[in-house]
Amino acid sequence: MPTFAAPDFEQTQMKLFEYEAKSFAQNIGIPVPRGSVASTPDEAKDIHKRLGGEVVVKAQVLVAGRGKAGGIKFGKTPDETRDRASEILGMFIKGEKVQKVLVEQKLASKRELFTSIVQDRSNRCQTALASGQGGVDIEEVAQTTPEKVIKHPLDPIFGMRAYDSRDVALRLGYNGNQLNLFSNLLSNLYRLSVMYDAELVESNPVVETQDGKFVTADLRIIVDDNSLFRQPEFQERSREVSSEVSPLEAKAREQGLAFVELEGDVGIIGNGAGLVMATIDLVKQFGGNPANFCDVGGGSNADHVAAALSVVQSSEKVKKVFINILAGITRCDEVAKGILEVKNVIGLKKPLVVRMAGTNHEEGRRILRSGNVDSFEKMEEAAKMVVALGSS
Amino acid sequence: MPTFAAPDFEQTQMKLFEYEAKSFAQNIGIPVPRGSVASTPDEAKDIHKRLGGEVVVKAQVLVAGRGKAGGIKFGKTPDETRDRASEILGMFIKGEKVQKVLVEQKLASKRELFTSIVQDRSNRCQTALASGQGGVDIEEVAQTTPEKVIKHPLDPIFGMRAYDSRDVALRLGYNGNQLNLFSNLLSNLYRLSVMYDAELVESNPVVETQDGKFVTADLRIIVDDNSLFRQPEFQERSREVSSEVSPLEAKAREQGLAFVELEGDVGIIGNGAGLVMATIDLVKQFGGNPANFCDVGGGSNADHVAAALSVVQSSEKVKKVFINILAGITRCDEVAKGILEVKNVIGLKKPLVVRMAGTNHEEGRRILRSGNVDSFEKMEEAAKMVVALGSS
Amino acid sequence: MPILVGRKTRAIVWGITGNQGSFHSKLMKEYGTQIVAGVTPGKGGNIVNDVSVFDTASAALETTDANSSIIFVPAPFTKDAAMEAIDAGLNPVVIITEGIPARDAMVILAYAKQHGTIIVGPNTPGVITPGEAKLGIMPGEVFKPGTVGVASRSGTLTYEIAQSLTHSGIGQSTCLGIGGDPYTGLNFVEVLKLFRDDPGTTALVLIGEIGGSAEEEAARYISETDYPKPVVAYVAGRGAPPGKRMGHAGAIITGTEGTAAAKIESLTSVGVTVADVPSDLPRILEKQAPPISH
Amino acid sequence: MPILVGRKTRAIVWGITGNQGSFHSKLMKEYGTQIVAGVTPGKGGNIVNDVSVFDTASAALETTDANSSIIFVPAPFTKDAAMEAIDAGLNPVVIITEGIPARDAMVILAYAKQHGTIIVGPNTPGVITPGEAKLGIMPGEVFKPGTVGVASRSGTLTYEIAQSLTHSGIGQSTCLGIGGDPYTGLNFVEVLKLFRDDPGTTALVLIGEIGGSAEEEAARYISETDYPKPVVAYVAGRGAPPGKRMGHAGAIITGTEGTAAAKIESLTSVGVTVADVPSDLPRILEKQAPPISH
Repeated sequence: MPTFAAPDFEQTQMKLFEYEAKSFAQNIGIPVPRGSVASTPDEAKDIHKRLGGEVVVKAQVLVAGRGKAGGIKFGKTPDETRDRASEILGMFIKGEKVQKVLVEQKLASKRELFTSIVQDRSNRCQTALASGQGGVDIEEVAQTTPEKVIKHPLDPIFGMRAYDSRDVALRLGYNGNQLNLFSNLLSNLYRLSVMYDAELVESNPVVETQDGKFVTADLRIIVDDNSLFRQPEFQERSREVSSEVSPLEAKAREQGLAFVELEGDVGIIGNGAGLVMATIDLVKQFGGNPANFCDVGGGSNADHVAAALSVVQSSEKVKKVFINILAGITRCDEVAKGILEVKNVIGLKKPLVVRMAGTNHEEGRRILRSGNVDSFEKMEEAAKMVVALGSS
Repeated sequence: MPTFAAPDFEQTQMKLFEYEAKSFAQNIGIPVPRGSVASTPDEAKDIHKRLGGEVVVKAQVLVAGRGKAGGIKFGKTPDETRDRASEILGMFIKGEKVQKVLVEQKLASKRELFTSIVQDRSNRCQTALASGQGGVDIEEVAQTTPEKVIKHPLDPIFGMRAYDSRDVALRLGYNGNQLNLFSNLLSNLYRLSVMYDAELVESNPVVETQDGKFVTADLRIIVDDNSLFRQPEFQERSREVSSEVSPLEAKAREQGLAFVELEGDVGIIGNGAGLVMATIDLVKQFGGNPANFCDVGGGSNADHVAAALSVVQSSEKVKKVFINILAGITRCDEVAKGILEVKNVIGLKKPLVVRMAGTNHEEGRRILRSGNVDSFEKMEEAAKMVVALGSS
Repeated sequence: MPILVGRKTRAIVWGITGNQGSFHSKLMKEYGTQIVAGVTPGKGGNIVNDVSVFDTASAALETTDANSSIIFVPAPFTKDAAMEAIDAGLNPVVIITEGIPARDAMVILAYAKQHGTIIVGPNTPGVITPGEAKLGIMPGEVFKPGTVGVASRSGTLTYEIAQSLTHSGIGQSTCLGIGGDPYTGLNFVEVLKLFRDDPGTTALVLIGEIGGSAEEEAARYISETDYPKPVVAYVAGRGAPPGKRMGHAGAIITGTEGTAAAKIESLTSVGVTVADVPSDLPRILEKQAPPISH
Repeated sequence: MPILVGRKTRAIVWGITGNQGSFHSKLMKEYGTQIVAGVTPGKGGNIVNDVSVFDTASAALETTDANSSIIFVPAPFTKDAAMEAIDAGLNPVVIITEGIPARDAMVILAYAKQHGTIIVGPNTPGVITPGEAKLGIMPGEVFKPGTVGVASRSGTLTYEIAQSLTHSGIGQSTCLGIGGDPYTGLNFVEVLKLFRDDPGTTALVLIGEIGGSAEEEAARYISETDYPKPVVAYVAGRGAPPGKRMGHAGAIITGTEGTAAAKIESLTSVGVTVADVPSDLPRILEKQAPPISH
């Protein structure tokens, strides 16, 4: 299928740091804890001095699960805060190095809530989620006690109406002024999702304070990559924010390839996401172990295929490469030229199995033969061959 | 019917000056002529110097028809512009004194268009209007050659889609880049109507320049009074902008009364707009000449009625007053108290005829009698009486 | 058999905790209307006039079997309330509130149309079926049960005319205000349709006023459908100047459009007798439709 | 008798003046599809592949009797194009474009539902009725007329499977991609309904993949309706890791949801045979539905 989106936006999950998300939230009147970002332990100490009281020091990373990984600590005094910040800054959480910490006032909470505005595939709309069991792993709550997670689908055309958010507040057990306070907060989280075209806006927990107010103690925003054309402030950074993307993935995506790294040693290249997935399945079926998913897309030309082959064979763990092309709009002669281009310019670094069928496959095969590259017509045969390669 | 809107917003047409409307337009990228506002002839001259070329000097008033009244003149040199500004500043246009002029570059136009986003009662939506016969009295065009005015109703929920504005551009005869330029302009005028809750956004003319661009040479915006609660920047000024409102009207509206001044000498007060209109009709029917429309509203109390009577009898042209009350939620005893309050505190300055029926009318009549004020039960009888009063 | 409201009406009152809402819900109950719930956000759990207040319509519908609604909330909140009532499947939705932004009204009306919901108002005195129920703010005592349907763009003038009918012994099937705003739900044509299909209505009174074209559209409909029941009318505002809003937001002559003369001419031309003064209506009605129940 | 497209299809192509639109409108015409107009704002009056280009759908409909549409415009403009096509009464609306913001897709789908319009896609190869017409970008030569309906979430894999059917002598009634995005119009259940009512379809192939629950919903529908025609399936992505988008925006396992294993299990449990490898499908199909036309 054709790709109209700029390729460098594809597949990158555009997550915002907590402190960024909170600054957007604060701009539209969502209550957030007082606090500031520090890049050094001394900055953290100064922030504590300004804030007074006790503080929480939180690693600013884009991966989830920092709490369990030791990325959230408390400081009773500015000196303690400096020490905690010093422990957290520079640590690695799921492979991501902590560059900044958020130092915030510690909230005295009466109750911790989970609230989220998610995209909901089955209802084809956004859905508001909320639970009185916040502050913990909500997936677990949803699994074990699904009745404790409130789901409220939102009309795609009208969005969240005031009575939608009131309904959620009510089902959480609030009434009176608290009902209005919570529903305002939820409506504002929805507004954030609209303003930033967010795939996800999630606050876990929203803290209900001792005096009955609500504060978003944590906040995550993930922007829909497909909306970056109308979110100019995030376009610049879409490349930076890629800590969960491996270097090889980053390299491949720069070339406009849909690429996912896997565990095995068989490099897989194909045209069309479904076909590449089926190719991976087939290789596994026959006992092989794919090293990646690499889709050159429909209508690919020689350059695309050359780029894919170069990236895939550059990986050390790849021991052999399987190219599976069913040409429709794509033409086999173009694909063959791309393969020979790599062979002639940088050389084929790994054993290669090619399957080629469809438009101009005879011409394509002839070109490959001219470069001494064999090819198959049926993908099952080719898959068996690539698995067998080198394992004799 | 009950009035929930703050009374001081009621009935005031919240018009913006041309220069204000253009500054809002410019903020969202609508092309407007280069220019500036002057309060003195010398300022006008300075603006001309900065602009160069020839300029147009336009009276900034809120009433329509300034062109015919001599409120638009041209200046070829800065000195000429100073003279023209001096002629316009201080002149009266339909009773409104000109305090400022807008000095703008004169545009070389290939064609003048009329464009407008209006509220459309029969379709219950906003409608885009456009015509190639701009720059003139569009009402006349609509009367004589209605086929020259394009009408495009807009979906109340989705508003103006890009293809709506393109459709209008196409029907005006544009294609290619001009189609896109004009439809962008129209979409932006619609956006203004949304941003400012406008009852009317009208540019007459939009000038098609020699090089095929479009510039809004004139721009009118009227804000929907009922939206002022969410248009904070206009709330402050809603009182000032009342040049089309007579001093008596302004005074009455400050009291929360729906009030319109008429030509005659019979002051009319009633509860409910329909009843007051019917009362006016009845008085005319019997040969009288009403001096005003004054609706104290449903559920009125003594103070309301007292305020109405005070305002109405304060007018010099009022020779007699007719109060017509059909009490439902309103109570006749309250109305009677209000009348006597005026009698006792400031006195009844003009002969008064009261008609009173409905809730507590017996008690009301008793109270009036106690203050030597007679009253009728049927409004026809009362109307005949007020017409007869003093004409014998 | 009435239209829109009657013995089976079970209404939710939006804004029941406010001044207007609490005052009129009491009067509606006294008149015999089943008011089954109130909705005010943040006031759930309260009781007003023996009616339970809920925070949302969904909550109200969990314990009541409401089918209709009436809205008294301030103008800034009316769009939300009306959409909630529509979503909750309540029909009709009577909107008393005046001063709603025109764009909000347009959205409410479009949304109601999508859902097949009848909106009465905004800026209406409401609907009354004498002797059965009222969803509105009209004084019950000026009406009496009968077979004349009354539809009006006005409030007090409707009471005036209803009272003169009542005094002449002419009872009413259902009386309603279509609303004094420029953008209203139910219009005269739709009311004519409802009354046509109501066997309990034998004749109609339309009370029009300047502005818009509701009366002209009614005339066209009467002519095109060869309307089977006698219709008489009164139009207020013959003495109104152009360009001035006469109290109602919708009562304004724009240019030469919306004059009383044009409306009277339209109605007369299709056989509707238009009264010169409101008190003529009972007499005209008796002449036009002799078998009116007394 | 096909579904969605066929000899009577008369389509408007949005974005016909672009690379994709002009290339594929040529191929669609060559395949026999009636392409009656193109729409590109600002390009009205041009001719592309002997097809007249208009600025708006209204203009196109003034001179053509189009009934269907296919959209190739870039993602930022797709919502506007799709709503215009829906408003113009064109049905189906096939959206080839990939990379549409999720919120735009949701609005398009809700708007289409209000209007009773079928959306195919977005991010679909389109629809082909072999031997009659195609609204899409698939290579016509891998398909042949017959009685097996094919619905897929994929592009190239569909061509692969269609080709293997064709090579085995099994022709197709209609083949379509429901789209690789998380938010698509026509889903498997709706396709099953369309094929059920199509006398020209005797058996079905569903080509699923990881992510979402379209296959599970199809299984439930097959079971609940005791689906009257044989259905066989293939599900891609058994070797896909959780949490990674596999090319298609919709092909992602979220937590433990949307795995190939779960989908295969759902389908198998309701009697749908799921092939281990795509090339098994023709054999399974012949076993399941012997009287398939060759």
